[in-house]
Amino acid sequence: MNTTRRTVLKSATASGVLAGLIAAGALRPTQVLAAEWNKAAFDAHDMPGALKGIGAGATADSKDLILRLPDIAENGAVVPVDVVSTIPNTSSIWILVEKNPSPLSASFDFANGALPEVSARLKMGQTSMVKAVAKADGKFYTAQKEVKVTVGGCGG
Amino acid sequence: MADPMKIRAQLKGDVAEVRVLMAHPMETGQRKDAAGNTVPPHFIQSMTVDVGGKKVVDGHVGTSVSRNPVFGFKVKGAKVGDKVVVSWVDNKGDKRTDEGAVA
Amino acid sequence: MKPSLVGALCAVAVMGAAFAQTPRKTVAKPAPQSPPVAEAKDAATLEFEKFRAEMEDSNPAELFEMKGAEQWKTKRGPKNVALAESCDLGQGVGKVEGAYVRMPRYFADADAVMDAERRIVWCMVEKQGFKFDDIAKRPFANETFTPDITNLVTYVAGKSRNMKIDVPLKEPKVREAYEIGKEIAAYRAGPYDFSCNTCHGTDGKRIRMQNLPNLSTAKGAMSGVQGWPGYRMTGGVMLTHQWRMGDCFRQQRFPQPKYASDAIAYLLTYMIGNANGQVYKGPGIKR
Amino acid sequence: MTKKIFLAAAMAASYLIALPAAADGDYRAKAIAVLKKDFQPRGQASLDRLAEDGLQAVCNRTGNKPPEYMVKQLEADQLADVKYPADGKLMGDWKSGEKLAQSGRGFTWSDDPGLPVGGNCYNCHQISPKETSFGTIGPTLYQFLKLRGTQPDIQKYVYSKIYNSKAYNACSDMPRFGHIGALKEQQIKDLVALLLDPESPVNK
Repeated sequence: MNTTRRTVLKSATASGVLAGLIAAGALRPTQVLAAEWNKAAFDAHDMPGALKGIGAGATADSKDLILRLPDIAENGAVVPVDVVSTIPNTSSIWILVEKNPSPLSASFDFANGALPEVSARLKMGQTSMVKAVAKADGKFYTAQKEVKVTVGGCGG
Repeated sequence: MADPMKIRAQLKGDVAEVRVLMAHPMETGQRKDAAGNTVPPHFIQSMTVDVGGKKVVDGHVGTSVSRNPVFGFKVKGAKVGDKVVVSWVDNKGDKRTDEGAVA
Repeated sequence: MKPSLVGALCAVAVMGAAFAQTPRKTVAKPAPQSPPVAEAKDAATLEFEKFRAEMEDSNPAELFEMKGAEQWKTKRGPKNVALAESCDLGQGVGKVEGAYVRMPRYFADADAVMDAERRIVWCMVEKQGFKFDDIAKRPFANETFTPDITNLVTYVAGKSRNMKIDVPLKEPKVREAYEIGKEIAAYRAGPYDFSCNTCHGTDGKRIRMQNLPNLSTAKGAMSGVQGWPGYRMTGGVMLTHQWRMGDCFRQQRFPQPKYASDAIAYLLTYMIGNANGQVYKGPGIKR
Repeated sequence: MTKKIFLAAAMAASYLIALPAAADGDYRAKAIAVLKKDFQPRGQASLDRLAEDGLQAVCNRTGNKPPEYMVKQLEADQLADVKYPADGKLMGDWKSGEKLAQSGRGFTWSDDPGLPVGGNCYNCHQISPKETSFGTIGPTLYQFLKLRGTQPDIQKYVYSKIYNSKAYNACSDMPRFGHIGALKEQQIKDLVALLLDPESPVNK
């Protein structure tokens, strides 16, 4: 565990030391936190590309992966989403919006007692399928639901 | 400097419901300002949640998470008084760490 | 359009002119139509409401509330004074609890009826030494900027969460503000002949899909109060009642009301006064 | 001017003089003074918009319910103001009408005064069944031809109603689109077609 890292981060935030390190290239921002930001997956412009980016080659739909979303979004700028996995040993969850310019919205790895579930708010530019992917024991499971968007959320 | 987060962690049974509000523009890089100029992307990329000194969530985020993001998590085995620490870093290297406690 | 702003005599002169035209053959007036169907809640509205509680429970408005709390306590402005040690919102200096639901009210020190935002601006000017014109230059939030006053109003509003609206309408000055506000709401003018009441004077109407509260009823007035100040999902900005009133006048095709003016304070006295006795749930979230 | 009209005007005058003191106290006058003091021009929205014209003045003073004898005269006066097309044709193209009906822009301080003004129709009316986002301040206009098409002079009525709604309902909520110059002759024709053309989705 990283109490030390956290202490460093906190004191650095106050003193600006860390910013100096980042500027000097000694410490890239993403390295402060654990895993790398998955550029290939987040930059992918379509669903297959994003799924490939996260390593989910073969997936299977699962009713044990619950995706709660409105049928119609009140406002595409803020679409509430809950994902809950009851698949044993779920270690990670991804949320993707098929028709967004970059479909991958977020990924979460769970450890140390965190239940494999998350709630978040998404931007949706248009009516689209929203997909949740869960990883358990090395296998990928999916659930999806269409959300109708009448007021788009990407144009500001 | 980034504005503080708001962290709430409520114990229900032995599960702590952690909710985090983050102040961040989450610019997609596609929006145009009033003058018609494209606003460059500016968004949180990574976040971690620690409860009781252990990292429980390691998250990564793209541009399609809403402005001023809201996240909710559940952590089993937490106790009242456990410290909750949330950190984020964005694509420009701006960052923020805030603390709360399980209530 | 002839300027006939004040008094009945002026209006009579205009009236005379209107009547001086030669009448023409009237075209047959078709029978009145059956009323529209759309009173019942549509599927979309029901779907939005399912997620309302969740949206309100985790509302980014809290971020602005938190910032406002900090600014309320901090010594600021040319006079380096904190609002917490100088500003009386009607409940005593520095006392914030319950202040929001008891405004607009009459403040003798300012000799004016003031809504919450106007009162805080007054304190910023009189106690902290800020210039009114500087605040009024950019009074509302946009996608890249949130004025301090918005944070402060949101904080003060949050301190009246779950309290009953209690505008002191028995005070004569407040009563007068209410009556004038009622007249402002009814006043039709401009290219489209609109008043506030054109849209907000009847139950069960909507513009496009947007429901329109009837501000003359207790229930309708409350829905004009509930959720303000509000975090607006479009653009992700925090906006106040002052902004809301101004934007209504924009859509009414009127000129712009001045920031923190009598006109807005009186209109708010009318609307919030009509909501008296109902429970305010704090800063909200808006489409 | 006939004697009858003169009489009506005189009666209206006395009515208006009597009314404010009786019903409004002086709050109305105070409200107008406050509006005058507390508004500023912005964009195309100049301060003269705060002034009432004759019709607005009557509606404002009577709670939008003028006495019957005044209503008749007001409506006749508003109808007299309608200018009909020189070619006598009142029907245009319903497709253009539909586009116009969709647009809600125009006349606000944030609208560019150089751009064309919309009809604002869907803000308040159900029209084509394809548009499900419609307002309910005004009556539904769906199936207009079927419901209203048998009325005599229906084209003329619709044209006049859009041109000046107050010709048929003195204190109608609806703007006077032709009277204020918001919609031009061809645009009003296109809206007439939207409601009355058998090919329009309104009548399908």
